[in-house]
Amino acid sequence: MRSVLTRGSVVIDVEACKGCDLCIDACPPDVLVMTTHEVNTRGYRYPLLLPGCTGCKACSQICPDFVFQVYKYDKPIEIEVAE
Amino acid sequence: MRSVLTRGSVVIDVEACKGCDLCIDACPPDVLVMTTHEVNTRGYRYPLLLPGCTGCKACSQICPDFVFQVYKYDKPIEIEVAE
Amino acid sequence: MAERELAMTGIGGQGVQFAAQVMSRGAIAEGRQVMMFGSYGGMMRGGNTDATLVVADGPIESPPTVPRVWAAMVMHHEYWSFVQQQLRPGSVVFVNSTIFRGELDASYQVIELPVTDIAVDVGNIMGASMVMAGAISKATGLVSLDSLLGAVEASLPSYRVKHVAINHQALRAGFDAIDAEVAPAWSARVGA
Amino acid sequence: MAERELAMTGIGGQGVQFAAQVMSRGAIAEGRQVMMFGSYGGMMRGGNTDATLVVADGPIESPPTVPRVWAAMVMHHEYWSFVQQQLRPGSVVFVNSTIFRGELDASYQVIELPVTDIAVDVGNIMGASMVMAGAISKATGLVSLDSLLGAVEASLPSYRVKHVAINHQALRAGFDAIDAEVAPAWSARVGA
Amino acid sequence: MRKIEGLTVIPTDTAPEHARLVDDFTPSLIDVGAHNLCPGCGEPIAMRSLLEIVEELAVIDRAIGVFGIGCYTAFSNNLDCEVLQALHGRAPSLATGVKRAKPNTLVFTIQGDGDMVNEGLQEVIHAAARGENITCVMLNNGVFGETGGHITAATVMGQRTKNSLEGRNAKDHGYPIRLSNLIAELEGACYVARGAVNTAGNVAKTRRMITRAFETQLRGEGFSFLEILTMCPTGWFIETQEAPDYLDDTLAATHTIGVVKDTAAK
Amino acid sequence: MRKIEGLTVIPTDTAPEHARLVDDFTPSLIDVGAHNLCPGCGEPIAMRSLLEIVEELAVIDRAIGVFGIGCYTAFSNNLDCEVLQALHGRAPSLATGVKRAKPNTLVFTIQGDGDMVNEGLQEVIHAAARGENITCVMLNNGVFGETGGHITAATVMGQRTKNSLEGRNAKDHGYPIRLSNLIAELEGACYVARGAVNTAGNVAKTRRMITRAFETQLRGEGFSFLEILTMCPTGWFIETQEAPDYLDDTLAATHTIGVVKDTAAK
Amino acid sequence: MTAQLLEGSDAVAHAMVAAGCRFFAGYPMTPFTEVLEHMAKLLPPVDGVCMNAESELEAVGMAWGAAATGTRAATGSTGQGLSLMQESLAEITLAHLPLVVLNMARAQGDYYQATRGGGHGDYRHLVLAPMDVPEAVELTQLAFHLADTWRNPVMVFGDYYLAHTYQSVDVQPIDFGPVPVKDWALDGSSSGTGRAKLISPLGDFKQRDDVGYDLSDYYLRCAAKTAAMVAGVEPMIDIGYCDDADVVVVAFGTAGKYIRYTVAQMRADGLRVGYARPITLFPFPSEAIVRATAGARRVAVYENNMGQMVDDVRLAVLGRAPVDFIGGLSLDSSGFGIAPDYNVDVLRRKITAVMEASS
Amino acid sequence: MTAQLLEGSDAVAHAMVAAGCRFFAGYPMTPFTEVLEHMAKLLPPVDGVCMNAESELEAVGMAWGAAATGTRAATGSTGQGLSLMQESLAEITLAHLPLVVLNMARAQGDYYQATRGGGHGDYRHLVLAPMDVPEAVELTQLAFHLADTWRNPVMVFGDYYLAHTYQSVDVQPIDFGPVPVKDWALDGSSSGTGRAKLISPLGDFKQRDDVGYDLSDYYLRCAAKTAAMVAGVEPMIDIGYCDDADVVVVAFGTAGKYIRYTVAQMRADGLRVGYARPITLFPFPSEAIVRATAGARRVAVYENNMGQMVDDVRLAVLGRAPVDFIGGLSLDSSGFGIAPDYNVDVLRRKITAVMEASS
Ligand SMILES: Cc1ncc(C[n+]2csc(CCOP(=O)(O)OP(=O)(O)O)c2C)c(N)n1
Ligand SMILES: Cc1ncc(C[n+]2csc(CCOP(=O)(O)OP(=O)(O)O)c2C)c(N)n1
Ligand code: SF4
Ligand code: SF4
Ligand code: SF4
Ligand code: SF4
Ligand code: SF4
Ligand code: SF4
Ligand SMILES: [Mg+2]
Ligand SMILES: [Mg+2]
Repeated sequence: MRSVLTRGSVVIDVEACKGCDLCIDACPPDVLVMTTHEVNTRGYRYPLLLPGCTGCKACSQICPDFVFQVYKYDKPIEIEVAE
Repeated sequence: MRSVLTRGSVVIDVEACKGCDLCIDACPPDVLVMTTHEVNTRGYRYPLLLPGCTGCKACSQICPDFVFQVYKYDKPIEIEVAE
Repeated sequence: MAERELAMTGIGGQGVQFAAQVMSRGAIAEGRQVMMFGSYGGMMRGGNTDATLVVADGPIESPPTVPRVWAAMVMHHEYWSFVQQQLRPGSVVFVNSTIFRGELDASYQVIELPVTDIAVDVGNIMGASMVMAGAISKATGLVSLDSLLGAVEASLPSYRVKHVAINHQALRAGFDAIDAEVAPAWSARVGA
Repeated sequence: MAERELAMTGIGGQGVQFAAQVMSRGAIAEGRQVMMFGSYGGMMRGGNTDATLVVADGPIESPPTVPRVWAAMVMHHEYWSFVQQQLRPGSVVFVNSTIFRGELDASYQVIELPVTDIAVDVGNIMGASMVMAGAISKATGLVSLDSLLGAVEASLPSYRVKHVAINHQALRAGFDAIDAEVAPAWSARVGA
Repeated sequence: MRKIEGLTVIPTDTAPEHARLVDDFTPSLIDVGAHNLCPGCGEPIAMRSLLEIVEELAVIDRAIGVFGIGCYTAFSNNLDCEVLQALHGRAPSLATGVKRAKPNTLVFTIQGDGDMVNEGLQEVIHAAARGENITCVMLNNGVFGETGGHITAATVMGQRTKNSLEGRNAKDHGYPIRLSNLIAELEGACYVARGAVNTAGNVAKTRRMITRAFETQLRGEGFSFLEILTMCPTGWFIETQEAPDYLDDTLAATHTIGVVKDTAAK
Repeated sequence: MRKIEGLTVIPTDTAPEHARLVDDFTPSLIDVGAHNLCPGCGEPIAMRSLLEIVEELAVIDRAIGVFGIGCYTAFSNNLDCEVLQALHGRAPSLATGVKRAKPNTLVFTIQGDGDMVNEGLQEVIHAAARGENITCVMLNNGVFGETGGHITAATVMGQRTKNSLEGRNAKDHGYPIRLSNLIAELEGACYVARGAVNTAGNVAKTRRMITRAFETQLRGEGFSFLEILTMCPTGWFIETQEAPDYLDDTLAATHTIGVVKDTAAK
Repeated sequence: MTAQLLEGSDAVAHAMVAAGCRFFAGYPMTPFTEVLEHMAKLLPPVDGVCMNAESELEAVGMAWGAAATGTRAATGSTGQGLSLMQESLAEITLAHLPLVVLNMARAQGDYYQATRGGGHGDYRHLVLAPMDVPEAVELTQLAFHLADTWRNPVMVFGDYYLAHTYQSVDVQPIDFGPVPVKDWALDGSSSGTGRAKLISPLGDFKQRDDVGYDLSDYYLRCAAKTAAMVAGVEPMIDIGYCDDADVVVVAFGTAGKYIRYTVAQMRADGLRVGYARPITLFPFPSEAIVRATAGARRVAVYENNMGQMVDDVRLAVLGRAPVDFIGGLSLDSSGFGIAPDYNVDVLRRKITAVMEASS
Repeated sequence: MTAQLLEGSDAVAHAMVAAGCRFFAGYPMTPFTEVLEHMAKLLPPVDGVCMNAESELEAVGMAWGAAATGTRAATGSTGQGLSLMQESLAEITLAHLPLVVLNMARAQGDYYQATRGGGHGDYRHLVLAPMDVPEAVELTQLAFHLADTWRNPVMVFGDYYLAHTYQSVDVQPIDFGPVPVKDWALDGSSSGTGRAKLISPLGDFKQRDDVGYDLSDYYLRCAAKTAAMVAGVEPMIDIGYCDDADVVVVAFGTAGKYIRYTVAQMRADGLRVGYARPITLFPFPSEAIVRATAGARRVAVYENNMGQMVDDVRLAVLGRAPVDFIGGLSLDSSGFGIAPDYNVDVLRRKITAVMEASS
């Protein structure tokens, strides 16, 4: 187990996603990953959020389909992750 | 009496002239002068040739109305002018 | 409704268009309605310059160009054939005798005047048409002399206002050169 | 002159347009004349994709879209209502039973086949429409299997030629999945 | 916490507690977020930035957008900002009419490279030469995206398009026009810059350029011009993931990113 | 010898004896010398130079001139050179069609600043960007001469025209476009120069530029562009005698005379 | 009255300003040029804007933009210039914007273009054709009223004579009554309110879900709007001496003035001839033509072109009487070949020939 | 025969090349785009030139230039694009140049523009309207023949369906017989000979003295040339079942194909209805329409617009029978709202209504 400092989080509108991957590279701490099998009803893969989001808005700013809502925690939280 | 060396001459199509004066300034040896009273049938003043033409073609090259024909003497001639 | 058609012809430099404007404005000042269509061949000197002037007591029925005219003002013979076709027996024809060379049908009421000479005398070579306008005023009363005098300034481009005086002289000279109203414009019912 | 109209409907990704082209070229190879009009809603995945295919022994009289069809190929129910309106009693309806959910009028001659499953079996998910084309060949003889096989390559974009084999497999699989010519296209005189 | 595909995944279907919203799904000046532009298209990204800056500058009640014709036209009836839809290539003249008739407005055009460098090249150059106090924005993806990816006068050498599949070559298609650089030559042009939306960093940089361009107009200095390089995976015939790098390697190699001219800066 | 107005005047009504003709009235490629352009107009001077160079280069049997619409159009049905008359502003596209269909021809356009910088700005810029192997010639007098001397996009600041009688000012009319300099920015443009016909010296200099421009095309290098400043006393509302100096002081002060670009020279 | 001597183009410019026109954009072309020059002089003093556009395409675009702000705007040109504007003239109609377009034509060869629309699609413009300067002063002002009333472009179809003839006129603003408020006009103030305005030739509905413009729906509504306009606009015509006329001559614009004059002269000579002069070319005064020609043995159409309005006359008369085309292309060679060549004597001969055929 | 499956735009491109077209210039616009793409592929291999013009104005200009060299050239577009070309399309006609113009229209709203000419003046283009791909292959080749024969632009009027329908066709060059030698074509060789060639919309006479172009003379000669062309071109029409028909339905292009099909079905059901499908929209086959409708109680016109060709039908029938307009604007909302929406059942209902009115 290790704990990851997480300053922010996002809400992902999975159905709006068109699976373009732009958010993945855009995310500075690299906490967005695309699904590999799961697709939305239109058949697109979509991003998942891992611990460590900083609430930097890079994803929401670059997503062509307005899939993200970005939040900042009032104070950072620690999230436990299994190695 | 003084004599003026004259290397060339021009034929002036008086009726074609529109009296713009461009040839007057263009003539290097300054041997073209506009009439002061005489006008052609369309009412335009036109140029007269004085001794000393060099046959340089400046007038024919700048005349917008193609009024000049320029000649060069086989050998320069002297023309007597009264002071 | 009486309409008086005056055909004018001359060559560039005689001031025909200017005269047409002065007469038009003069007539308007007298409460009449006016139509004037001028045509001139390009910018070249000595080109043709014509004008058709129609003066009426009411709305103008005449189109810009008319087949027959009540009177004509002939400043030069060069391009006058078109005007000639518009003349009919009885038409009053004012001729610039200084310059005009040509046949004049006996059936016209011809009034000859050396307007170019007169203009030169009053020292205004360009004023030949003004002289003629004055003459027409006296001979027909189409437009009164006062109205013509009053119309000069408005017809000159701003940078030419200094020329008002000499044009007034020309008008007066023409007016004085005719002794009587020989062809009244507004008594009988002539023309269409 | 007999004309056989086949209405095709499905969603993006099922290869409906490709199948329409293969059947068209196959029919041409057999000396028949063909008209094919496809329509698809934009670039988005899962969008509708329809096609009208008309095969005839002579010049095509049918316009690009027809009111009644001899047969239909229904790969998906999402947008099939338009095709439904073109069916009439006796129409032969080929249905992709793996996916299709909907009402089928008893008056139709329905032929159900799990073409998507079959396509997956032959390892060619995109080949469902090819499977169906093979089935239609066997069941109606609209176009012979050989002609279909021969038409595959010309219907593939150059950079896809390597896919010829798997499409041939799909066609054969569909052909074999039907045991007899239950609705001959060219015997009786059906449809206008 | 739940595990998806073997990863510790944060639930992202509802808003987290003890947290404040810092960026919403759709910018408030866009009515409906859903649109039918392609996956990975750069144009919605540029639209978002532009409209957010209009809000930031607090000039929304004076803002009028004049749209050209291209894929971006999908947004012209989808904004909570007044829109005047122009014909293909004609936006700068319409914007001129609007601005001259209503000088207190903030007027900007949204055009593509096809719209501005092909069909309407003359319009934008004349507007710039006049020093028209408007902001013209070009979304440059080097292709006619809407018609299916055809070559434009901005397509760079070697770029593959539907009608230059072997890449643009000088003999058949000539050379690309670097419009920002051309506009910058004109006395009437006060602010000229070229940005891009292929990376988060470039988006941020581009937002600063947008701000400067609008400020130039608001100060009444004269013509401001903004070129934004956008991804068009469809028209480039590549995968959406490859688009950001492709933009750097091709478009941006000819249409260099950066401020080209800023008279106020001097 | 006779005396006229007190001067010794050489008779000029007939050819002198013992002399050879070195320059005829009308250049041989102009059918009729008489034309109805204004006194002191610079355009006939430019036409003469152009046509004489075509002859000098001995390419007359391949030459095709494509004319725009302006006062110079008076020459389009008056040449012993094949002419394709274009609409106002469209000459570069027609020239492109001619050249692409018949690559062995020498194709040049004759346009004015109104034709080229106003109505057809986009045509010439696109042709230049394509590196079209033609020569476009602009007779620049800074006005629409034919319509009576109205302002164009090339009219210089302060210049008086019929609709800028107080002189061009930035607020109402914006700034002039220096087309040669703009064209020179384009990769496809190989030779770009600006001459004038207001003095015998400038005419000579311009003739050398014309030669270079045509040579560029004949060598198949690409787009060549020639701007020639011409007098328009009528549109400038000045006397014909004042025109040459007025050209130096106004037009040439903004549209600088000289070779702007020559890729072959490098 | 304080009449003054004004050249037609000057009078039209004065009329536009009197009608409240505050934006004008144009590009010089004879005989339209003078209108542009006069507007450049008249607008600034009344805080109006006159743009010397760099081309006709840009002129119509600028006018389009100004019109979208609710400003009374106009543009125009001649022949070639108007042809260049066709795309914009077609689409600005779909954008439902009021715009006045001056066609200072040369002769009458652009009747089809004006009445059918030279652009693509089914749009229509209202077209007014004055016969002389005083009528132009009236119709030009009416044009702005109609444009605002129907949110549709209105064309004033003049010619070389209208532009260049001087006449004594007294230009006063005419009150044609109220027009709808321009609640659609753009000024930025509706931005950010949740109902920001949209002006577009592609549709007037804001997007719902991910469906964008719906052209199939919008074009139908545009067609309906056009139909309503055509039904709502009273066609105008000037008719004279038709009651007992054996022959009725139809002509418009300056040609109409010549025909009026000629017919009046023939009447004075006791000939049973009448004239009908359509003032609105679109909508075409078909019913009035039907009535005016009800008793005629023959109908003659004079226009200075190869026969265009004659279609509309035939569509009105529809075989009830023979319709002879007595017009033709006739240009004045002195007027640079662009002014129509009218001659009352020639017209009289043409009409007489028709009368002979009719008896 | 070696028939192949070709999309309409591809077939038209093949037909152009078969007809000897060696220069094409265009600018993308649906549904014209594909023609441009196909020409870009087909021309280089035959040493032809296909230009991706930067705009429609430049496209028509390039085609104009190529046509002037005697090369068989073509251009085209759709709706907006063709409107932009109107100035050039009008004037290239005065320049007497052969040019083929493809109007890959969306629906049928551009009938007026095509047949009256959307540009200024009295010019006319020949207009051919194929009903399907095979006919398009024929008419496209005929277009080049007619263009060269009459030195006049010829338009091929297609639509969305023509462009996008695949059909089995065998494109072979068709021999329409000889065309006049192009002794007017430019290549520079006449320069310096004392009689250098001139191609100009302003006139074809070289200057005499200091008189330049004489428009008043030239425009008259152009009008005469147009009249000769109209007299010389045989109007084409496809007529079916008209002899004993109570109702004759007139329609063109794809709509014509739908009407043919519908009428054939109604005939099969014993209904006395016929159809007339103009193939040349200009010159319009008026006499043939008169003959085809001689016995009809009513005539119906179907077009996918607000009523344009109906004018020409009424001008032909001229009141001898009522002419009902049964068309209207109807666009397919799936096809981006630009494809006409045709439905045989709907057409049948419309025709049936007319038949009821006729009895
Ligand atoms: C006059 C005209 N010609 C052609 C078209 C067809 N057309 C629509 S969008 C477009 C290209 C748009 O390219 P661009 O402006 O770069 O926008 P993008 O699609 O790349 O975002 C074209 C040619 C049109 N609408 N109008
Ligand atoms: C489409 C179009 N618009 C306007 C005109 C009217 N027009 C004729 S010449 C000209 C201006 C020509 O100016 P320029 O090219 O500079 O030639 P210049 O007369 O100065 O020699 C104009 C506007 C036209 N012929 N065509
Ligand atoms: S950027 Fe947006 S659309 Fe693209 S994958 Fe990420 S969430 Fe989906
Ligand atoms: S807000 Fe920043 S850190 Fe968080 S997911 Fe988005 S890009 Fe990554
Ligand atoms: S330049 Fe020519 S036109 Fe001018 S004055 Fe001299 S001769 Fe006469
Ligand atoms: S040739 Fe030279 S020197 Fe002789 S007149 Fe002409 S300009 Fe003067
Ligand atoms: S085609 Fe290109 S520009 Fe258009 S939506 Fe798709 S990706 Fe965006
Ligand atoms: S107006 Fe100017 S350009 Fe035209 S002819 Fe006169 S001087 Fe020459
Ligand atoms: Mg683009
Ligand atoms: Mg000029």
